[in-house]
Amino acid sequence: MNPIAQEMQNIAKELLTSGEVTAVIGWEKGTFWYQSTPVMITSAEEADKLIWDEFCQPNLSKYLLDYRLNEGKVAIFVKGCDARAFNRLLQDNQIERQKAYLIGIPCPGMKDHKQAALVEESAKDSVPLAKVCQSCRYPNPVVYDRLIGSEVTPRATEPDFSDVMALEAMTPDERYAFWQEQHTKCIRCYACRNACPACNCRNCIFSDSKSGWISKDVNTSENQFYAITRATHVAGRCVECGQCEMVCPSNIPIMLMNKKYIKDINDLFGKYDAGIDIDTPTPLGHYKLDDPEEFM
Amino acid sequence: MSSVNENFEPKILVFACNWCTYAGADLAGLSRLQYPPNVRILRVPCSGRVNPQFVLRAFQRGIDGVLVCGCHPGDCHYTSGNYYTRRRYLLMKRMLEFMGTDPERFQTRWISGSEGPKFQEVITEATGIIKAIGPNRKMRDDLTIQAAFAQRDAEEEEGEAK
Amino acid sequence: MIVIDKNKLTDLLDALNQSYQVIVPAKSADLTQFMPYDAVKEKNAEIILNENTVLSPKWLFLPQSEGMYAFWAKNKKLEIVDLPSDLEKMRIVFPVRHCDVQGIACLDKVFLDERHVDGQYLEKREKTVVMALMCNNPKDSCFCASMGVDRAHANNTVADVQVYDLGSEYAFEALSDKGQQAVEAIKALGSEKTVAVPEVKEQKIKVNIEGLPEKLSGMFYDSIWDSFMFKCIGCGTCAFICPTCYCFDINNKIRGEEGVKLRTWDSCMFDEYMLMAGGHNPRPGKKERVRNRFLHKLEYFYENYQMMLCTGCGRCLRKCPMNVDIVKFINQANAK
Amino acid sequence: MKKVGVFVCHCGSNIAHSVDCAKVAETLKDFPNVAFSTDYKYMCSEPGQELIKKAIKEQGLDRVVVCSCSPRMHENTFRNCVAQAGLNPYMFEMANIREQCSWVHPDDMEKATEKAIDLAKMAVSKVCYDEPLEKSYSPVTKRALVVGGGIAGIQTAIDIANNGFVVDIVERTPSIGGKMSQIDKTFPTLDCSACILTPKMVEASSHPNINLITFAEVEKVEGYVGNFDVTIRKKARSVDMSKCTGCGTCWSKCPTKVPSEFELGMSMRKAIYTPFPQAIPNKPVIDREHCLKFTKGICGVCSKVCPAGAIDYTIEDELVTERYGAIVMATGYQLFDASVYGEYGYGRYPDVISGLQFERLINASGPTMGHLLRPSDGKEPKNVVFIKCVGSRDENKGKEYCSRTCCMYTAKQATLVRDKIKDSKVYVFYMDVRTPGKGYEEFYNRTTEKYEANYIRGRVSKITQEGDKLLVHGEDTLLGRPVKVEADMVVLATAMVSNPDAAHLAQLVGFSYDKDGFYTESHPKLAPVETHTAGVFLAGACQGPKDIPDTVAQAGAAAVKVTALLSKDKLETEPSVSVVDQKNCAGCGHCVNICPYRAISLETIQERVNGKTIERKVAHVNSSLCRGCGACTVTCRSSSISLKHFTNKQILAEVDALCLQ
Repeated sequence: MNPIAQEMQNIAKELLTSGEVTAVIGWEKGTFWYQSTPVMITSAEEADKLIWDEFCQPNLSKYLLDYRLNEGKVAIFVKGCDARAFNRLLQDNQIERQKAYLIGIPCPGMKDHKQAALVEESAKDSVPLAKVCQSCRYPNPVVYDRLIGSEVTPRATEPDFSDVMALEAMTPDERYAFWQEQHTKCIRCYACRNACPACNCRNCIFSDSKSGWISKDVNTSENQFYAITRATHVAGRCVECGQCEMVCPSNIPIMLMNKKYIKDINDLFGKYDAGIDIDTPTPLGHYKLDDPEEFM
Repeated sequence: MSSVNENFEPKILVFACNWCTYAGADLAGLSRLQYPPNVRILRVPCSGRVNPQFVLRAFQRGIDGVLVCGCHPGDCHYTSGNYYTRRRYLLMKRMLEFMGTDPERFQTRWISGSEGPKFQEVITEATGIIKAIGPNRKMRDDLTIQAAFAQRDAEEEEGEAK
Repeated sequence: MIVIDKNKLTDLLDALNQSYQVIVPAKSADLTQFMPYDAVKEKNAEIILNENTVLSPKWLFLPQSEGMYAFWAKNKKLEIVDLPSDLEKMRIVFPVRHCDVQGIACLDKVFLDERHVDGQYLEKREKTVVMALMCNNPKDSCFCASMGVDRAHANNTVADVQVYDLGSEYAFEALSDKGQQAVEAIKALGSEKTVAVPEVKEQKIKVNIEGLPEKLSGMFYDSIWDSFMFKCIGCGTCAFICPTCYCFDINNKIRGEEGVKLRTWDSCMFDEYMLMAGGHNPRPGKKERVRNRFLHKLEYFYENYQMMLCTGCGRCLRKCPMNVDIVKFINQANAK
Repeated sequence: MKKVGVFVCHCGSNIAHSVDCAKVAETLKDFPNVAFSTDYKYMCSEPGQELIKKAIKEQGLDRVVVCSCSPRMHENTFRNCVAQAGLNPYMFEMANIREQCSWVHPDDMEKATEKAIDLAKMAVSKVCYDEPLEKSYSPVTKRALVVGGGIAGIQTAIDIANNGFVVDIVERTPSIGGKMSQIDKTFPTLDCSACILTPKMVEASSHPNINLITFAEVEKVEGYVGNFDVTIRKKARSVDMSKCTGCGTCWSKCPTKVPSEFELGMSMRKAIYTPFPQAIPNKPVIDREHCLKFTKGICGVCSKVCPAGAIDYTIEDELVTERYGAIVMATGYQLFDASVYGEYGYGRYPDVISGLQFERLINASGPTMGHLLRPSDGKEPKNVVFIKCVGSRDENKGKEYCSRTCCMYTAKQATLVRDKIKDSKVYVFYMDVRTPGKGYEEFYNRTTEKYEANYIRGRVSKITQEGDKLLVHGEDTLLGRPVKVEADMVVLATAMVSNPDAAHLAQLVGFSYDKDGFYTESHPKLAPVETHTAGVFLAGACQGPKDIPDTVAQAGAAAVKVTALLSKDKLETEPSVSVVDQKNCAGCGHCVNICPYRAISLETIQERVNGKTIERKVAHVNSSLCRGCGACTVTCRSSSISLKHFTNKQILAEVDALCLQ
């Protein structure tokens, strides 16, 4: 067993035995070799379920929403992006800091499980990192109570917007055709929304057809309305964990829209990384008198 | 431009804040400043009330162009509404273009209550441009049931004929 | 049986496309699904024959959004008109694996129930020729055999043509009149031969469903649900990619004075699925929803129709974002 | 089914000349929910209104659309009209087919009519979602709080008090009076500052409606317009105010000397002190930082000598909470720290002083008894150099803005020097001379002509010390050559800046401030003394640099606004306000931050979940504060906040209606 998994199990045992926490949320091995999946354990005996490998991409922080009413503390393991997601939820008043025990794990980057699913386990080494991980700037947890292992050097110092820029370089009609094809694939399963730590409304406007914003008709236009609106709701709040894209059964490049907003926010209002400092207001939650002026 | 577009009369939606742009449009009227009859003004208390989702909806329903108009920065009746408008629509404009809509079809403009001529100018210009690029076919969510009624009518006619 | 060389696949599809609208599994924009052969050609998409598509062929008979009728309130008088059929030609879908054939059989139970036959569904079924492919190359997520699917012979209440994969050739055997006509259309491309049913590779996943419905009927309040619900994030992926999930919702699409009554897929995993008008939700949490889905698949449907509402296609094993695993569930339930 | 009545106005020929009003009315008849539709020559006229009322009654209409002029013109007219017919006045919408249709499209009847029909359809679609709205009311506490006891605060308080309302002045220092009490003479009249201020101070202290709370600070503000609950920290004076007679025995006997803040460190005060002789209240406080009783536990002389037994070392800070209907911020300003300009040597050369220090040096009750003497050697200066814009109009080292008063006080100080020291010479280095006030330009002219002050246009690059002289190096930009002036004293016209804790106080009370820490008025032209927090007003230099006349004028204006507010028994609130669907609200709080009026707060509600009662936070809109801008509705991702009368559904219905083919 790898030493990190060993230490995860030890800490889980320790926390559960001492009663400091009532549950520990981590990852266990899934059905196939390329799947590692969230698990919650409530007793020290179950600690050996916990694993750490290159497919632990599921972001655990959002599971805390299910345990808001929990009496005691819940421990969760956080990679860089889980920690940013945790901050996202804190800044959105959805969880209380003192009710969570965060065990940080510096993350070497997770492999692209969709690519992995296409090959045999023997070819594991050839599987590339997930796209968001390739340009990850915050592999080390930005908030934790305890850290396992030592910090890693971020793979990138600047965000990678090359894919956004490639699309920007197209003509409007080409871009339109690109997104039409993508959004025609959408089956509106809302996995992207449900996996996203920034999507933490009690009732999503897309769940309530009476809200009047959207019908349940699944067509490219409505799918696009959903996609743009979700990206807009997440604008300035996206912690770049890439869960949306990873869970999409239709392989829609959802992060492309989120990254477009991040890029524009950086260009227009100054560099901002969501989920790092919860006391800084979000870009769409405040304004500056000298913001760029294009509307005269 | 092609002859098709010469006969094309676009529909343009203008979200106008009650205190500045709506007053500016009223002033244009009082001053009898003429502009193309293609715009429809939708009055909102403040440009900060204009949810970007309204803009998307208008495009879905087949509008040819949308303008979001409010007070100049610093003049907002509610102090800060238009500063939020500015942030929201700087981003929204870019996102709409990223999705492939024609940049000409969406604009945000500041028009004050004293800028009747500016209102006239903005509307005239926007209408001209949109007229030139033709009807908007993008993002539309049309209801296509005309066929159902056409078929029904045909059958009825056939029945009557018999 | 008519045996046709696999090299002639394009000829075969083109031949069928003369008189049918051909639907094939293909990969377009990084998604595998059943799509019209015309679109495949137009998009230069890759036809996918050796694996299950991400999206099942369910939509051919139960589209995700389907108009039921149109209405018109012009001049304050309401008129209702049927929508014209969008199937101009007969369709042929090739190839459909036995798990998905079984999925259609499940849908038939619901929509062609003798107590109520769904006209729109029936029309689509009648206008579609299903060419079932016996797949001898299962993936590691396949477990149809365990779910009672005959790997050698497709469910003949659904399949119109049985296709065998002979390695370098396909063998076609008509199972119905519709099927016979289709086979006629491609006869010229191959030759008549007697063919033995090929050997099939065993599936890695095996589960035992013997007595499962009965066992589950006593497990409504079991603690298994407490642990099993944890992972679920309440999305609709499982239901929407599933070849058998058939729940739909009815709603309106209105433009001024005219509109369409629509039925659209729904998922019992959505939190608003059971929401009552007064705000009460009988299945308020993940636990109740996960329980309902599994019990529907493995108990309730069986009680009503004597067949499982899971065909072992393995889609949810691969695509559930958080890997809520029905096989693992069955094994755990059996072990209780 | 709604029953909408549509009334299309011809406005004589104003509308009818290019809109086919009958056609509009006829077309709308077939539109969903329209039960009645007609056109008439003058809808706003008496018979026009009667037509509407009659139709409401006879047709049983439950909502009304009038297609006529701008709602900015006649919305209230028609609201009253439908109300008279028994409908709620908010079950009404207007389609503007005059200003925004017939008047701007006079030559194309077909298109103008088409547009009018669209506008009417939009209005009908919106009116169908209108709901009856009621104005609500909140009570008004008839008491005002003035924060700051300078001339701005004093004047505001006196004006409010004279109008019959009780006012509390909270002043941070032991005495009211503020900066004006430190100033010697006022421009342009050169009357003695103390002579005009002291009577005001006395009036404030003796006014039956004014309570002075000195040596106190605002600690917390809750509530809203009409009902602010303000917690005030009364700092421990160590002197029992009820016993003290202000006889002065204590401070004459106190052994500890401390540099006087009032004299800007140019003389000493005692550890028990009043800031200046005319202080009000004229009762001392103990400076606990320096008093030996508190620092070393010895002495206690003041207690021993006090004939009234008023000294009480055990007094502690006291928190009192009082309810006010309105708050006036009159917290004044500070002076820019001129030592930022190292080249001027302020703080290094004793004879380089600030303008306010100059005021004390020339003041008869100041450290030199009004004889202008150099701090370094006590000699009378003959050559005095003034440098203007020290910290003002300098983006790099100081502030971008103009401090407005410096041109005039420098001119005043120049004349004072020339007046007191007949053989003196004064030089003024300046960038511009700005004299926009009554009598200001004339005063400046006298300074240069009669008093022969030498104005040199240019910046001073550095000041060096040569023996007991200061050498001022500058440039005369008009002549385009460097100049050197030998000076005995240099006076820096330092900028007016905001108080260091101005931002903190603004956040505490809840209104906004600009990048320089000055308080932001609600509207720069039309609401200069209001903040956008209802019930909070501004007076004086806390809003921006200003001189005494402007400050007093603004104080009077603020007082009028307060009086107008307090004279109401209850406040009518805007019915088109935001409302939270608390069941749906996740309590993320994004709306709280975005609301310009602090109308939204998070409150804890109880909810039943799975048989258990739980508490959670949700947004709540205080309808007394909300002004209906709707910014919150857009920031709310789940659409849990809705703006009444402009709901999402209403706007969507309008969009949909207009897009119909």
